Amino acid sequence: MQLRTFPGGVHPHDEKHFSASAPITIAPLPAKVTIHLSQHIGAPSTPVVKVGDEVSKGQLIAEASGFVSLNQHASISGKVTAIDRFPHPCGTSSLAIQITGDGKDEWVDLVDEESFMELPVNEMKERIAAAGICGMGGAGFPTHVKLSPPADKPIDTVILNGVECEPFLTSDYRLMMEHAEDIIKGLKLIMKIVNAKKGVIGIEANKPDAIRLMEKLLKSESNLEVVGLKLRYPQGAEKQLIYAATKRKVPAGGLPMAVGVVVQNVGTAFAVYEAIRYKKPLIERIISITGEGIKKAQNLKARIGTSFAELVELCGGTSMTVGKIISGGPMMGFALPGLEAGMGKGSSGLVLLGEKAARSMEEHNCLRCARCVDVCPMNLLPSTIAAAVKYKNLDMAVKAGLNDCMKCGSCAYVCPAQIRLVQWIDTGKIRYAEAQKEGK
Amino acid sequence: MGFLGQLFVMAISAILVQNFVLSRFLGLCPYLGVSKKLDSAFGMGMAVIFVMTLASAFCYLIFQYLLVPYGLEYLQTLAFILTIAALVQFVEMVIQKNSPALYKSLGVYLPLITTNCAVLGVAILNITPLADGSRYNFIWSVLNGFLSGVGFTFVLLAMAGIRERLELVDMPKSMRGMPSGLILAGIMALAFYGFMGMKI
Amino acid sequence: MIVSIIIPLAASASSTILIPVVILGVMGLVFGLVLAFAAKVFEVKLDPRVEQIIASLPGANCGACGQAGCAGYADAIVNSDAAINLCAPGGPASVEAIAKIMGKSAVASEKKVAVIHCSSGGTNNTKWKYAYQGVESCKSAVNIADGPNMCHWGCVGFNDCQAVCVFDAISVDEHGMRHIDKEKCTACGACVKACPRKLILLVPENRNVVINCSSKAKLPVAKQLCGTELPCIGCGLCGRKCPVQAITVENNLARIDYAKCIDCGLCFTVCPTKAITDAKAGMRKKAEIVAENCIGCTICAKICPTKAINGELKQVHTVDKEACIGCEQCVAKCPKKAIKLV
Amino acid sequence: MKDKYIVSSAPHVHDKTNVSMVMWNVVLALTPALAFAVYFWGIRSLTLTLLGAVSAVVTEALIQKMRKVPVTVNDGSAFLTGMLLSYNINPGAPWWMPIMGSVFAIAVGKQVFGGLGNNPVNPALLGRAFLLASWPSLMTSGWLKPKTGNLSGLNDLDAIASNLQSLSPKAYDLVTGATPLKVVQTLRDSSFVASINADAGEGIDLANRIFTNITEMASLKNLFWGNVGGCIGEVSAFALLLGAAYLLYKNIIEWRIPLFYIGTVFVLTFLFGPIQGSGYSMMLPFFHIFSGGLMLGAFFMATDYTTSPLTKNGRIIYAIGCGVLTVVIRLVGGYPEGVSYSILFMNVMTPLIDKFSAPKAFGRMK
Amino acid sequence: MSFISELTKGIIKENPIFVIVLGMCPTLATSTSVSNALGMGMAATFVLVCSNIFISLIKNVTPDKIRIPVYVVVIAAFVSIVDMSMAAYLPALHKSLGLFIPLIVVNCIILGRAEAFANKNNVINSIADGIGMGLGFTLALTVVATIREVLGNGTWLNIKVMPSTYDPMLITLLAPGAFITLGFLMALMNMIKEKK
Repeated sequence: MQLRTFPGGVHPHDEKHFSASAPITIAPLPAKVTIHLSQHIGAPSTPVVKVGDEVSKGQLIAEASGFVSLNQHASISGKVTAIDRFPHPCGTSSLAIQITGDGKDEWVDLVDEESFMELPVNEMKERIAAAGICGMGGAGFPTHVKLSPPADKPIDTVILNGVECEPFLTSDYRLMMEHAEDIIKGLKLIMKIVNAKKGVIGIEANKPDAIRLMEKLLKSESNLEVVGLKLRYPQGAEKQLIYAATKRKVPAGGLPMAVGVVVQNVGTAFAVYEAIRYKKPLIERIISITGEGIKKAQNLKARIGTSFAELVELCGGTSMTVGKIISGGPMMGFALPGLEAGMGKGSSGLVLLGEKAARSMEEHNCLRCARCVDVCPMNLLPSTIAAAVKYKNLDMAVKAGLNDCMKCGSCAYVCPAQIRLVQWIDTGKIRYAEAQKEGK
Repeated sequence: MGFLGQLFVMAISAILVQNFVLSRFLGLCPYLGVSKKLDSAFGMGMAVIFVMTLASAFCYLIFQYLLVPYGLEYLQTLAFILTIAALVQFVEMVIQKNSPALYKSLGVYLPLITTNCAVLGVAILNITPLADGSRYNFIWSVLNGFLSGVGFTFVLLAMAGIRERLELVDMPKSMRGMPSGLILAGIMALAFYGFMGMKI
Repeated sequence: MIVSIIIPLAASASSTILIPVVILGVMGLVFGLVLAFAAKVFEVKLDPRVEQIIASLPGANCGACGQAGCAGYADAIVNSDAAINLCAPGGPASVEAIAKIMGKSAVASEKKVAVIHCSSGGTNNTKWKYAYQGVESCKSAVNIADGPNMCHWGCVGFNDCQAVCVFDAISVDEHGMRHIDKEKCTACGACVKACPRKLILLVPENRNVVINCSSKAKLPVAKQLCGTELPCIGCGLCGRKCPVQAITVENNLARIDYAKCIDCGLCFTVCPTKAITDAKAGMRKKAEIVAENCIGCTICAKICPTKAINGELKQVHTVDKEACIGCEQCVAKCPKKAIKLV
Repeated sequence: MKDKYIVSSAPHVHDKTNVSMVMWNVVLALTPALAFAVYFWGIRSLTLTLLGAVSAVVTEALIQKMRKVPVTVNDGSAFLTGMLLSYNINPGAPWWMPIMGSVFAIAVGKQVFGGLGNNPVNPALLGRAFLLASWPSLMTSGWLKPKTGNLSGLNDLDAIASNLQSLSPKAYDLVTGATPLKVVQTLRDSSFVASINADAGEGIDLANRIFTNITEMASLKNLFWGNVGGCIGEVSAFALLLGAAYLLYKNIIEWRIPLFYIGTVFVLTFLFGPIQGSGYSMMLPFFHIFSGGLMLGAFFMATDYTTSPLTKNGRIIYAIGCGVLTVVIRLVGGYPEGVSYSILFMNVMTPLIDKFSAPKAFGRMK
Repeated sequence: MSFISELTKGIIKENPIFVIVLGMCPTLATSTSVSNALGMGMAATFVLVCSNIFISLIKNVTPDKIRIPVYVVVIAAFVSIVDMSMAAYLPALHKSLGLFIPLIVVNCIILGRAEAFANKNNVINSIADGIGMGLGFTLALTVVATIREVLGNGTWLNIKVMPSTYDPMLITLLAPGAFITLGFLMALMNMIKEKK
């Protein structure tokens, strides 16, 4: 098979061996969950329960506060014990609803529609919106929004993102191995919703069995295709994946729909399938608990809001002195100050690094070696942006591509001077936003 | 050697070998002053080319048809500076009125040029006898003025490029500004030494 | 044309002095006329301040300021906020002149100084949440997991404020704490903008009472978070005690309205967490009425925030030393200078 | 803070390369050339190289101490600069030459601008240009003869020389006392050709004979192995290619600059290299790419990270510029060799090249 | 300000080259030897003093609009005098200074002093200012020239000062050496200023 890819990018050690062979295990019921009102891009949800209310599993506890927003559901049945600031899986703290479980685990209502494929498109969209599904690869864009492109932007291709280019993470891989058929059904549903002719599943070459499995299942489908992709980070980034799979270039600042493409994570496709067929809200997901610091790396199917500490215990606890806890993958994930936070809808993994691996070196002077320029998948000048931000020259930073950066971290990964390019660029983006606000 | 050949030699000489700034030490004030940003360096450079060409033409005419006939060569300095000052001011006013955009990018540099010794320098050099005792004629004077201006602009741009880059590094405090500018000029002069002794 | 005028002249006066004088004179005349004519035809209106600044600059057009000549520099000062001290040939004299010209448009106001409203942020008085590794700038650090210190309203301690201060007014001591030199501070507001936690506020100079905290946390949490354990807990005691209602509590945080504040320091005495500091604490004097000067106008009695002055109209007043807080309001208001401080 | 977890911005994993690894690898890649130099000229070349490298390190350490900034001589960049500078010095030069050059290179070329990564031009080349401008005669004469060969690398020198001694002492001095590039430069000079003999035709004929001889296969072999006169580190094209291959394999240098640089020189010398009376020869470009400092310059100096353009297109422009200037200086300039000056000149142009070859962001239209 | 302080300020405190940073071109071009530097310094001083006197005399009768052209003409006149008298009495020096004698006209120091000082002060103070600035210029020029001549030629005012084994560092006599020498001197000035 011919492997495709995109220009730029890096090749970190994939480190998937920790958890790749661990089958999905269903985590036991947590005693307590904290469900954040902001697990997605867009306006935070508005709570519809009060402290003291009894809730059932799957019950709506916070509703979308606009079009680009999300419903949140109780992931266990029990009692609402607090609505307050709790640690968020991205390291900050924000408003969340805490539910203390009663152990009953009662569903609020669930159906099984055999003829789910024949439902009207609007009904499908409504079910997705009602289920509170957002992109499960990490960014967390509400799925019902993504699946409602304006009429003047026809979609011809749906790409399922099974790339999982982040090192360590294996949750999508396990999902593909164990629920391949459901994912394909999800893909077909998405294609129906956006009226696309073609469906593509992109998988990186380090998951050959997943590629084989998908190919076997799609043999009879003429409009569905598996695309094998070369091992390269950040292949899973939307624009890079689209380029690798279709050779189309999404204009800078534009959305995939500009080139007639919708990209969805395989996990999202699975959730879409469950939501449309069973009306099942998004209350659980697969998360990889992995890294050298964990005793027994696993892929857990856990309820949204389960605290990381509990998940780590389920995996036998830590095996060494942990230096760094990363929510998400090590390239773009967030380092956490502790394990108190509860997992969110976008939590694809938790990586525990040992002390030695966690320590990073001092920043040195920029050598201008241009490695960052060579690897930048967006074709920018990361070293120039970072230096311009450092010396408060915002104009120059913007000219060098400040606003086109997607913070994939490839530049900082290769920098021999250990310059924290991503953080500088991030700072620059904040400064830029401030300057824009001031200018207005 | 034909006209084009001679022109080429003159261009190479004015830009690389006998650069106004790096080997003749002319026009250093704007070279060190207006080389902090590439944009303004470009505007300055264009203005210098423009004025040097015009000044070469006017000063040559004044010298040839006003001073020489009366044997007043000794008045050259006075006559030239008067001509240049008036010329620059006139051009500035015209541009300011007629093309505000051009004025913003080019015209604002004009007053700075009056006191740029490169302009007076080229005017005087144009009427100074060459090694073989002859003098440039009108056409060659104008071309010399133009090419010398190009040479000035060329190193000014290179300098501005480097200094813009140096804005983004931690230079020792005592080196910032003029000292590093001078040392950079020295380094550039050294880099231009490769063209010494070129035989074309 | 010029030549045709000169030739007959030259022929008639064969003097060696006359010819050069005439030539130069004619040249000057012609150039002058052309320029005078051009100045009329091509006249462009400028911002009067630009012209004033041009006039006050040396006009050497040396370019040392980095601008294109003196006119360019004047334009840059007026229109693009260039610093006013870049003219080397002009020296201090031109700086003063420019400051005067540019100052005309600024509204004269009470001098303010920057004050950091946090008691924490040093190397040994901050509680850390995690071991931060990264860019040593407050602006960068606060974006990662809410900042490295426990209190996410408090000072991060990477001295962004010091870095932006062009007047060297902010210094850092050996414990990593920042101090603002009131003499050097010009209230330019650069540090106010630089602080990502918005801890720095401009306060009128010579005020001694400051609420040294910006935490919006509630009572037990606030103390746990604060590195110095001197947080404002929003109890409101200071607000109730304030004789002029200058303190308001909002989101568990008290703030002084310096337009109302009389700098009496009463709030400092009641603050249970010592979040309010008073540089003049214990140094305030009490008012005393000089009997021979007092005309009994009752102005002081009316102005006294604590009603410490008593006295009938046209009678000599007395001060209740117990009640006097030394705010000096009466001293300023007394028409006869009959009140002194002891 | 021992009990706290480390928190930093993403990414949380890092490639293993770092600055000092890069620098010491380049030093390693340069050692074969030194081994050849020691073989041809004896231990003297090693001593000079070490003098240069050590004085560079000492200068850097002293200046950093004075500036009260961390001393970073361990990263190997100063050592590398000193080493490269010494490589550009005649093995017969006095002992203080590499020291003076290194001190100037580090102090003026690097530390003035704040150290590693800030220098606008390659400090080693600046040091060399400084030495050449300060002591031109010491830098361009007194070449040492390689142990097994002669200065000009002529294969059958004895045969040609015996003939020449009587015919033209000037030409004899040339082929026995000059480096290959100097020989070629002199042969290009019409006044020299005329001076060989009153009969111009004979002079041209003679010049041609020497010219073809010096560019023929057997002489090229001398050039390739380094069996000719020249600077310490530049003579053996073979040893330098060995080191370059290592750097390319290690991904420390990128192929664009050396390829386009050498390629440009190859093409241009093929087109414009022949002297009056000699025809085009496929050997001539090889002569030019193996002689002088081209290999050293193209692989080790033009590729210097700090002073070469950031973008791939920029690097190509830069390399072609280096090539063109090298050929121009070699063919019509005042110096026999133009590698160091052309790289210096293009270093100066680098910011401009960067400015005008800035990449277009992925998906951005212009 | 008194006459004395006007006289001395130009030498160190407001040194035209090291502090105000004006007149770079002649500084670099004519500092190849101490004798050249002294010659240039004297010539510039003369022009500076004369133009200062003249301008402070006519300051009240010159209309503001044309004051710069007037000053330029005044300065040019004095420069021409220097140029011609130097050609007559010191032909060797005149030859080695060459173009830079007429270029005194556009030396920013002179016009700058005319504008910044003579235009606003009386004749006596203007003379003091002119002498002071001129001496400061000469002094700075001599310092640069001393370094360059000693290192580049082994001599000072044509007297041999370096041991005969000294191999002169030719670069200091050339353009790059001029730039770098002055650059380092300026950095030194900055360092001293910082220390204060």
